[in-house]
Amino acid sequence: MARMTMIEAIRDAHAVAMEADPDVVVMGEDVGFFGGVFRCTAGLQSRFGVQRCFDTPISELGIVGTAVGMAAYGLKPVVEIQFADYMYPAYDQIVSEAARLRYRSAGEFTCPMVVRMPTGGGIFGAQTHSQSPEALFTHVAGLKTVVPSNPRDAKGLLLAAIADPDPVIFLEPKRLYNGPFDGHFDRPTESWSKHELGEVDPGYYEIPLGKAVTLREGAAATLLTYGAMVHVALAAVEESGVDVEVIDLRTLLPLDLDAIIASVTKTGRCIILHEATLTSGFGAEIAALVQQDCFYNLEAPVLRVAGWDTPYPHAQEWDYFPSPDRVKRAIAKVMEG
Amino acid sequence: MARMTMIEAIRDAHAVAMEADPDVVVMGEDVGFFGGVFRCTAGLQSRFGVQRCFDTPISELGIVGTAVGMAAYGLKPVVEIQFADYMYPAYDQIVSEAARLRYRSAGEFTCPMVVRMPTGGGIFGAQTHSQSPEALFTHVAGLKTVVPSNPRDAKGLLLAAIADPDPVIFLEPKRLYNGPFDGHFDRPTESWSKHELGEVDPGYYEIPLGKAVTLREGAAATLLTYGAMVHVALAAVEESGVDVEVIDLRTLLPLDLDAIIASVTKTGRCIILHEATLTSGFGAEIAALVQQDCFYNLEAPVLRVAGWDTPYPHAQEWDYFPSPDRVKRAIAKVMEG
Amino acid sequence: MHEEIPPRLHVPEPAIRAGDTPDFSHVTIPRAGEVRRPDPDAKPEDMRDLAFSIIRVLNRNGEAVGPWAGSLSDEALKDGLRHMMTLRAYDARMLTAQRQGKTSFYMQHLGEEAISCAFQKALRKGDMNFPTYRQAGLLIAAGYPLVKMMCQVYSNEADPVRGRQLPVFYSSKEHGFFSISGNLATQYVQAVGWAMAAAIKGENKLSAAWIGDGSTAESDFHGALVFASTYKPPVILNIVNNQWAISTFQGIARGGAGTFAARGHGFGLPALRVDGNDYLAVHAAAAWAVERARLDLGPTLIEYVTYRAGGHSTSDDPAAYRPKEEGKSWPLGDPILRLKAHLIQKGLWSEERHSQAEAEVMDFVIAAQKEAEAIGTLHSGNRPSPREIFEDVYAEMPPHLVRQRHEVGY
Amino acid sequence: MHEEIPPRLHVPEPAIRAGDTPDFSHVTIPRAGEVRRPDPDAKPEDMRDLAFSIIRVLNRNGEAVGPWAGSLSDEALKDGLRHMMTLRAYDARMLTAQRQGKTSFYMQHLGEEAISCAFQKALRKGDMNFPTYRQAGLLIAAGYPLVKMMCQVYSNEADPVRGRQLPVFYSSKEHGFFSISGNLATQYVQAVGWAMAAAIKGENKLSAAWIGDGSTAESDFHGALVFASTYKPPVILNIVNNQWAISTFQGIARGGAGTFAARGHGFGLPALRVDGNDYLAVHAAAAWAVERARLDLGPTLIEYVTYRAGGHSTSDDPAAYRPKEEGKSWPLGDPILRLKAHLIQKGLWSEERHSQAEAEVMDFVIAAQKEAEAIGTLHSGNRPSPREIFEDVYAEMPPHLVRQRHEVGY
Ligand SMILES: Cc1ncc(C[n+]2csc(CCOP(=O)(O)OP(=O)(O)O)c2C)c(N)n1
Ligand SMILES: Cc1ncc(C[n+]2csc(CCOP(=O)(O)OP(=O)(O)O)c2C)c(N)n1
Ligand SMILES: [Mg+2]
Ligand SMILES: [Mg+2]
Repeated sequence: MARMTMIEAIRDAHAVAMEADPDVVVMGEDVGFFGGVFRCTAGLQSRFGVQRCFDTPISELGIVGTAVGMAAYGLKPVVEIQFADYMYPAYDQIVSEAARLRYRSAGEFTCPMVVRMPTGGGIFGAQTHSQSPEALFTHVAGLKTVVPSNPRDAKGLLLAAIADPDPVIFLEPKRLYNGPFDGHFDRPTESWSKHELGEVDPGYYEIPLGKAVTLREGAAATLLTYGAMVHVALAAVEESGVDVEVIDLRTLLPLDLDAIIASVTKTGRCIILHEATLTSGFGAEIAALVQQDCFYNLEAPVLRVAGWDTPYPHAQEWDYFPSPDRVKRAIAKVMEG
Repeated sequence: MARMTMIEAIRDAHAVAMEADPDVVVMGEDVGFFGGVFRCTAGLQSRFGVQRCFDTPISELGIVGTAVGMAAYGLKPVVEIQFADYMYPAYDQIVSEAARLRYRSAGEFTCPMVVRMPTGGGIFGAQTHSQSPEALFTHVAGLKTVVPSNPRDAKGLLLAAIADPDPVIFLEPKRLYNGPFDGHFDRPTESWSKHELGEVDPGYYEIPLGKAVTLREGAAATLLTYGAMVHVALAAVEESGVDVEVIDLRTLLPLDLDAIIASVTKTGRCIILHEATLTSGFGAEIAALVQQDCFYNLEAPVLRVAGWDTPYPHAQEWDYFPSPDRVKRAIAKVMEG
Repeated sequence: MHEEIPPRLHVPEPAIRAGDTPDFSHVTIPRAGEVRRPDPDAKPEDMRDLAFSIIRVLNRNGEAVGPWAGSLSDEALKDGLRHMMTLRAYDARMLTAQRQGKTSFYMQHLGEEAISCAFQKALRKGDMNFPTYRQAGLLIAAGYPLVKMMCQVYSNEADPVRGRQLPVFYSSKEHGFFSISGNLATQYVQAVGWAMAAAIKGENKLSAAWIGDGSTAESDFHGALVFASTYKPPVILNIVNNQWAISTFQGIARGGAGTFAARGHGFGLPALRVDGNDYLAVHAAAAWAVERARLDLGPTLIEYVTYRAGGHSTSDDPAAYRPKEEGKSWPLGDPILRLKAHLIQKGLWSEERHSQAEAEVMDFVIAAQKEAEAIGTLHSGNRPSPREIFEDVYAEMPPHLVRQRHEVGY
Repeated sequence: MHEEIPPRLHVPEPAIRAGDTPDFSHVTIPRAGEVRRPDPDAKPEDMRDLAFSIIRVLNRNGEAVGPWAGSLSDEALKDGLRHMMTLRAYDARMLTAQRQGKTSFYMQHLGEEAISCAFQKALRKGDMNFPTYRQAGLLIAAGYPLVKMMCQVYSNEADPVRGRQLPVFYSSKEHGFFSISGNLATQYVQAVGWAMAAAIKGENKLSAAWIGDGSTAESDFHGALVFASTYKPPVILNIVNNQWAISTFQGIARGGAGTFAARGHGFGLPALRVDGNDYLAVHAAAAWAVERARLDLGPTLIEYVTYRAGGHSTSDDPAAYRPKEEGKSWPLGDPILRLKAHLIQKGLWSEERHSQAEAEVMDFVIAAQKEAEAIGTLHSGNRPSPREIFEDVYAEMPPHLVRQRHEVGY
């Protein structure tokens, strides 16, 4: 076991994958010589050569579009979009091409690739460095969407994503890169080196896509979340004193509906927490599923705590980023219901 | 009153708006000399001149991107994306620019424009002529999303959209252009000339955005839908013999939540019907809202009838397009619950 | 500074619209054989002139002249004629089938047969085309079975893509034909990526990207040229300029550029402009670009000048926006008649032999059609199962799709 | 056909990386005054050479020479020097403020001051810039108050965009400065649309699009050139080639093209290449393009050759990817020192006057900073209300936003 930040774990996953499979290639803006603006690919070019890890022109369309061609050829491209906020120029290639190639060619051409992108707020990045666009991917048949919440999962999920035969969108909560930020911006953030999940196996291991994990068992209510909000949820639950079960979904699509149903059937109450804007966010889909499959067990309406339906502001960062207090209010409310 | 198809009503809305306001300009692929592949802009170029209605290069990015600049200048561009399936190249300009310009400039620059696009299936158009991407717009703060279901609404809603000070996505169910198709593909489709809602006021009138309309009053359950599915819903309800209330949402964002709550509170049962793929479709948002706001009135889980979570096929058109039978099964199920 | 002139929006208009008499006097056509042929390793900046002329081999008398002549054997020429005749007969039958309601939609190649048929002959197994919907000649010239093509058009049970795709959206990895997307231009940049992969693996394969004149306005065209210009992979960037994009004439996409080939100059790419109705010229230009790719000299941009003689698709009637007779007065003529004349001039062919060949080809196509229709058409016979809706969305069907499939009970 | 050579991925690399000694010997710099000045109504195809050279006015001795000289009065030159000095002082203060935690982020202009400061002087009220984050000189030269700029950087209560935007994402319609987007290149095509609107209305206004060398790879760049080439509206398409895109050298975006200006040739656009560190050359080129626009002669593409002497942003340390001393050895020198030398050479300025001016400018900037900080900074003082989160999403707040705002109780 080694101590790693989430950045180191992601870097390590790349290295292990490239070591194991010569067809894994890495490209993106500033990922080559420099190793990425978040350093997630540092060292790969010098270790594996400029043909397997290189800088691209600033064209997200070009990055994903050429990756589709490479994947069709037989390579396994792992590409980085510098910030999720900049994935839109590549959205057509992701939605119309990568996601549908297997279907429209009846399996003759496939698109095994991973599109990595840092997501989420909490870094005073304002509207173009803070977005959480996961729902724009979960609505698209043919894609898988993964959001890790810690270094250990990040490495295992990324290796599983690279091994997956279909396109996987891999969303990295940038606020977690260096530590498990719990939303208390006025307190120092603990570092991963002190956190159990910062302990990462240096070898090859996969964490299966489509499996959630229960991070805190509880009987009173179920809190479903993913990414940076996992740590906000855990903090809020501790502070609330209510015995809430906290589930880290890890993969949004395919969704671990069995784990969700089992927990909500047990607790009868459910809160969904995410950073993305509320309306048509992924929480809507979860709420729709939960009320349908757990209707007769629910003792209160399923509540959603999410980002406001506005662009992400700068000065008002902490009024936007879903806070432990907002989560605690929701816990109190769902318990009343 | 005049009899119009939905195509004629949309054409008429353009003409009335261009007549009333010299700043209204129309552009898109094949919309100028030819008048659009669905003829929705036919006659505008010869009537208003090539400077106010013109053909564009095949670049949805360019169409919307230049429209943002025109709107910032003070014009009111009404642009056509030839099929909603082709809006993805323009998605960045819609989401990152049109939707956020007012916000990020604190109202100094605004983006009053309408982006029209034919949506939905039922024409054997397969995966690139059949999509219903409304949920990709309802998740984006700063946009309004409208889906008319008949000629009268189409004209009034389009005029309201053109008059609106913010960007409006106007989705036109192409299967309804010539008649109120009810999903019975094996029967002849009635034409708008025989339909009451094919009676259109030739003058200027607006139908306010954000207001739903109840097309059939009922006490047993509430069926919430929009676009082409409105007519499938009405047919299914008649055939089911159940007294279901059918509401045409007309505008998805802003959503007429009051009308929804009033109806579901009354009926205690709710079905949502749309063509778009189920997962993270707009039905998820509606279900999440309904179970939250009508929890104590619901006698059964909110059900969703939607397109399958796959690309839209060709040969299997009628196994994909939500049929009256699927709606009837849902009605039966929601009544059991 | 002079007196100011208020700006106007300059909206390009075609010389002639529906109703008027066709006029191509503005199109300057160089004499066959006139355009020089640089060595394949010549520098792009030393051949800019080639983007502003038209490489032509067949002259008015059906003779093959000039430096680009001689890339094909007599047998290859006869094969080429048969491929083009087969494509034209195939189009005719499928158009009729669509009118008869045997399928939903069709797109023909009338007048553009030489481009895809000749280009394919410059490739070899392992190379990959990323085509649009108007290059079925690539399949025919590669020997792909007509019956399979028809089964795709009919979306019947034997359709290789299981009824999922619009007619003519073929796919055959084995024949170097990438699955067609309904979204214009997206495959252009993918072709560059495919060639980048070949370069990364150091394997001697090349890709050919295809796009129409109108679609060069799309973003993917730029992405493709940027990545091709930067990494110099073995890709041939083809632009089929058939003068029209549905109802929109090529001037709207071309704008102030003299030609589409000239787009390559902004990227330092060698750019050729070729008579797309001249089977020999198309093949010679393709072979030249292929040689560059096989010598690791990087990408080549080729504009094929041709004319879309038919409607855009079965949903389109050109009479609404261009003169009916425009096609007939197209100065580059008909690709089949021109190759036929060449073969006759060479003593390899005759009028009799030709009418006989026409009959043979039509019999061949009709036989294939019978076979395909015996399996089924869009609305009758053996059709793909509704289960196919749920297959191949992912390699393994995830729980939510299993659930949805069960809901419909198949 | 020669022996085949298996393809390789050609990944462009800068001549020199961090650690090595800087070397710009590959950059060919023509002598000042050498490049011809065509009439503004000259045809694009008759001036292709201008995309492959560099228009320069100031020579080594600080003299203004050649056909592009003489576009500015003595007073205008002194204003220009003051604007550049103000921008540099402003950058210095804001960088320090960011390090002191008074704001989250900052982006400086070091070495690029001439471009935005000189360009703005060729425009007039009613014209509109669509800038990137590295053209604050447009605001300073237009007389926009420094205090307002600082309030935006501090996201304080007086921030004109209410704390919503990242520092340096200014917006001022009145000063012809379009709201900055964090998404690269998107504004480039919007500028073309704005100019199309002016053309549709027949109003004598022009727009200026701005983009960096790296961002020319984005799709919006293509969309902009396509629409500009087709409709010929009054737009000036500026490319600031400062050699770097964060850690990526310009060769990755430029690929095989000789220059970025050459991109215009594929679209039949007149393209100039200008010494971006030469205030006089920038102004002369801008004025030439402005004249074309005012005569309805359409768009002009201009590449400014300069060097990003500082880090990309406060989040970036260039030492990781390029030689520390590279900036110093940049052959085009420092724009402020070069204009200063020119003024001294003309007898309009002196070393003493200059140090005095430096002090005055710094006092002026510090005074503005005091005023701004008296209002507030990102984390202290008067900050914008959280209510601002919900305002301006729409002209009228829809019910769901009212509901959300009530939930937080403001
Ligand atoms: C992204 C996208 N936008 C628009 C369309 C609709 N469309 C289909 S074909 C076509 C015209 C294409 O013209 P061109 O590129 O010249 O090819 P041609 O049909 O002439 O071969 C258009 C606009 C589409 N399929 N995809
Ligand atoms: C669409 C998009 N992709 C990526 C980024 C991240 N990014 C910000 S600045 C930058 C480099 C831009 O370089 P260049 O265009 O040369 O401008 P310069 O910073 O040199 O002025 C990148 C990649 C972004 N802001 N937007
Ligand atoms: Mg065409
Ligand atoms: Mg740069």
